Amino acid sequence: MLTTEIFDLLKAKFPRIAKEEGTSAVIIPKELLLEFGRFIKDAPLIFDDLHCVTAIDKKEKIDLVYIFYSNPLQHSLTLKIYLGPEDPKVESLAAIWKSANWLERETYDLFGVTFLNHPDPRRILNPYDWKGYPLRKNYSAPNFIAKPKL
Amino acid sequence: MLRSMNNIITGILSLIKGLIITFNNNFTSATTLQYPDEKKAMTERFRGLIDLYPEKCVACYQCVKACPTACLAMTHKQTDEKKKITNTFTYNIELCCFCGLCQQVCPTGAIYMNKIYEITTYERNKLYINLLNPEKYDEWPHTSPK
Amino acid sequence: MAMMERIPAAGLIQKFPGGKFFLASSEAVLKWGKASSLWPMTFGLACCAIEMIATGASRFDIDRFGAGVFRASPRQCDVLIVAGTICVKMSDCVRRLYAQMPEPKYVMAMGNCAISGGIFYHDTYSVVKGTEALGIPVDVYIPGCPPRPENLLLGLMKLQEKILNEENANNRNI
Amino acid sequence: MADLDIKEKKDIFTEEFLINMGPQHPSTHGVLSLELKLDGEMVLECTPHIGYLHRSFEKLAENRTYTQFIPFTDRLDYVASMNNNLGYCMAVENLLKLDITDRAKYIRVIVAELNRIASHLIAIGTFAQDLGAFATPLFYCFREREKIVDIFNEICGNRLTYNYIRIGGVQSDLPKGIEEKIKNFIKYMRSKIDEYDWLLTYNVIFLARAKNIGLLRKDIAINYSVTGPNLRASGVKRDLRKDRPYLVYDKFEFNVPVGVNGDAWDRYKVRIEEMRQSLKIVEQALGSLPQGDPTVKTGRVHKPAAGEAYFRTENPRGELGFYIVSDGSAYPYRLKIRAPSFSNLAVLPELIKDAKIADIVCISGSLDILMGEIDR
Amino acid sequence: MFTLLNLTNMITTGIAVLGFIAISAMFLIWWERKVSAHIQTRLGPMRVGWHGILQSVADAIKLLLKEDIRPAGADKLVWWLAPFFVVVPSVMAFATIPFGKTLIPKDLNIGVLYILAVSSVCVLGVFMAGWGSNNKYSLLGGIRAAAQIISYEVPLILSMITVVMYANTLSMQKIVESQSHSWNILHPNLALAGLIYITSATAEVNRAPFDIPEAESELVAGFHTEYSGMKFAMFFIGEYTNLFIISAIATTLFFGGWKGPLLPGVIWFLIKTYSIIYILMWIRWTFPRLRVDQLMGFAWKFLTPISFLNLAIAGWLLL
Repeated sequence: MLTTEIFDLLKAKFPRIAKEEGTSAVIIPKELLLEFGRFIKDAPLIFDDLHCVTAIDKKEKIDLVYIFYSNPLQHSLTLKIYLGPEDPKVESLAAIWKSANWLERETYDLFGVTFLNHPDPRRILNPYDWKGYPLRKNYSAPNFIAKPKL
Repeated sequence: MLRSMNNIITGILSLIKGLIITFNNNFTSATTLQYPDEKKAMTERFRGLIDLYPEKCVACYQCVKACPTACLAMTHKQTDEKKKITNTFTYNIELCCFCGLCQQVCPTGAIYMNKIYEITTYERNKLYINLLNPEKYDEWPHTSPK
Repeated sequence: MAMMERIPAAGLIQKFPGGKFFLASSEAVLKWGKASSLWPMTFGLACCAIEMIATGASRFDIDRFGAGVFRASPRQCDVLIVAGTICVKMSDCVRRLYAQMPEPKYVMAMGNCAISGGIFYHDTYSVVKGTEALGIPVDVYIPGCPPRPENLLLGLMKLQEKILNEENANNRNI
Repeated sequence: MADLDIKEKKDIFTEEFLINMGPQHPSTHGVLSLELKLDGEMVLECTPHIGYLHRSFEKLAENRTYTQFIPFTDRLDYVASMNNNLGYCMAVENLLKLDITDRAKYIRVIVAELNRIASHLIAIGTFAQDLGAFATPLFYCFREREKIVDIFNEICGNRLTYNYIRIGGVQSDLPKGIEEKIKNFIKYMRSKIDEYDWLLTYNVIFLARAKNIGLLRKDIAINYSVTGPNLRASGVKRDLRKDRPYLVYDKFEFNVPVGVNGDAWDRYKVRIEEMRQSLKIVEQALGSLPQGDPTVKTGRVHKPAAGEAYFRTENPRGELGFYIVSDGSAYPYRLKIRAPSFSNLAVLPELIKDAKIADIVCISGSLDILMGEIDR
Repeated sequence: MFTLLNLTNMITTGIAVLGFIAISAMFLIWWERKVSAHIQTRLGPMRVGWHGILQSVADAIKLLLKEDIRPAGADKLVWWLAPFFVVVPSVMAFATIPFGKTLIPKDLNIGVLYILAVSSVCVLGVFMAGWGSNNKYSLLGGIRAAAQIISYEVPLILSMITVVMYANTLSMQKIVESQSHSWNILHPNLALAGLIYITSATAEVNRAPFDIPEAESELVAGFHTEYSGMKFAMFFIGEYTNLFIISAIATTLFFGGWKGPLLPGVIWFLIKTYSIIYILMWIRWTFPRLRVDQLMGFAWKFLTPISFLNLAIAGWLLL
């Protein structure tokens, strides 16, 4: 299915979603996430593969990005949720897609996005007692040596 | 019964096949390159240590800018007729990733990668190199043109 | 001779005719034994580990130097080849592995990451800047990213040379 | 029978114990740490701990120009550097909307497929090593890999970290006479793969160790977002080279080998078959290699317009995705690497049903994980 | 009577045996490295002596000089004794191995029984090492070793009994004498026994493909994970001495012992023994390792019934 077709289908079901400027991503409000996830997992869209979860720190907001892929229909979808920079919280998708478990842990580890009802809400890449969220733009570490700029 | 017998026989045959493979390899000549006695010639594009033709360098800083690890550092002095010559040019092997980006951006071909690959040392400070020094790599065996 | 002084009867042997010669030559034999049988640890951290295996494999064959017995247990190793980037999470582990090795033990820093953090020196928050930053003394530095297997073999030979010429290293004795 | 079991459990006091496998363990392929809960030889629970090689590539990328980051992609999945270069460069080219020449596309296919073979060779060798075939199959695999490394050494001048594929093409054209060497290698490699079949694939001990171990069902694999040979071994025919052909993969004829049961042996077998297919692709690509300039002239500094691109390529370990967000400057604003091994490892706790310690080693070996790209 | 002559005789025999063990173990270690190297199309030790012949000497010197670490939580006495329990029985087993017509330390009339009794003690040492180290990997290795060695003892003994039945004696020397006309291995009944013997003996000394107690890729180094220096060397020597002994017994029981034309008996004996060792090495460097339950299943479900069957057939034939 083409991206526009997917979007039209989703728009009919969830009127509050929008399309992001410049990209083909779909933006949804964060409270819709679980419902949205359950909808796209089943027919007619069958996004059976949550391919990637990540975040982008845009200073004034944090974009949470989900990339879905459908094996039988071979189409993909990029989903975005805008979160506030202070203590971002969102529902976990781990109950629907198992792959979300580790991907969300990673996002929590690096960006500090808290996933509610996550089965294993620990850090994953950094040591369990690590302080701060390294991929935030305002992060600073004690042993951080910046490359000299020319 | 017949099937299990068959299984046993194919099993034993597979083991014997494996033994034949290793036995054959036992008598093929070794592929070993006996390193300190035999050495392989490095290929034409081999990326060894960074080297410099000081006379060709125009101090354009392209290599320093291109370096992903900041292992090159350079200062220059301005001679009268708008010509720049390098004053210092240091190379820190410790940080180098041998990617060849500096070699590629150099407009005059002054900076290049030589064929030295046997670079082992007891002291770390030997890895901090003044590229303008003509005897900089004398400690390590090499065949590249000087 | 320092190594010999630890042997209980060394003083007595020295008094006999030819005793000194005997001690000196036996020390040479001991050093030769130490140098010719350096068993590395099966310990790969990152990219350099692949080159370490390649050094052990048929083409370069580190076993020719008697160093082909890769032991997985630190108790039975002589050389710790730090092959790769040491990260903060891993640093305690590397330190413990070094502590678990019995004396005399040697460390080879293979690759720029193990020497100084290398390519990951700048702009990273989770990389330790080299083996020495962990407090582990390094005997031989093998730069490269990753070093060619020949370079690792040369490093091994340099380490052997160092052991053979060892005078009295106070921290590394029998 | 049932009450006998209960009685035994009451009378004999047994205790589970925890064992830490790794980060330094001969068969965890680097610095993976597995926390195993054991009941004798039986594994009850398995918790992977990762991050021992977390080198913060994604933070680094924010301070490197687009070209400067290519050497770093080499160190991600360090046994398949060419494929990583390829994935990253294609993502950046997508962002730049840059077209490359035909010759460059063919050269990229050749080097990527050769590197796929090299990577699978290591996977097979270490898998056999994990099963206890001490060193011999591994060293055979490395012997063959050295030939590929020699070819790469001639093409780009390095053994492991190639930095050959660049934005807008490749570092430089193929050197003279390399085609002949690659053709010789293909011939040599074909006979060697048959040899592996004799030595390992149908060996009765090997079969006993790997068959029906670590069964990965199709639906679980998809749910965990497992990709690459591991997914195909479970019977899902998903290969980006076929499904969404990038470069010139649509011009070549090759099969996508698929497994039946999704056990460790199938995963191994899919890799063996993929090597054969890769040889086929390289042969075809060499046969129809167009002439011309392999590089497109681009500026030294790439400044893509603000926007984002997500591009996936088929890596030897699965689908490698680069998600690049640009703000219009010479540095990526955010770069996310979707590493295939990361998801492939996440499925490990699902595979350990009724496994013994020896099986854990077998399963983790058959998944062919690589810590460099999991921890990034 | 315990005369002085007897004593000197004992001492010289002891020294000869010990010297032979040391040299043989060192040679075997070097040889194994060479064999594995050539199978892997490489060269193996090359740089000390001719083709690295002195490699094992260097290894031995180095292991002697190594620091001996005792883990803090180790069971001190058990930890200390374990290596001796591995080495001493294998040395004792030499007592009844006939190297030649007269070249036998002591031709006991219960030779086979003696060897079986003595070599069973080894497992105790392995288990003690596993237990005493206070290391989980070692413990697993120890448990595996105990289970494995005891299981494989059954087919091993049954196959040896078949030979004893045919030869009608327990003395090693007389078993050799009974093969004056043809080797036991040429007899179909005993050939099967011989195969069973070699298989279970390989398992008995923990060699690949039955090396699960050490299982480098699973248990790091198995029961000797925590041992360093000289104690580790003792395990090493014990392993290779055991390898020599099982091959020597196989030679004696199935391949006609020291009997052979032209050359002196001892040469024939060594040639045969080292050929068997070579085959075991060849097998080791070819096959993957079995899993622990498959290993036990193989012993109890396959080897033991077959050897019982074989024994029954032998009894029926001899009747």
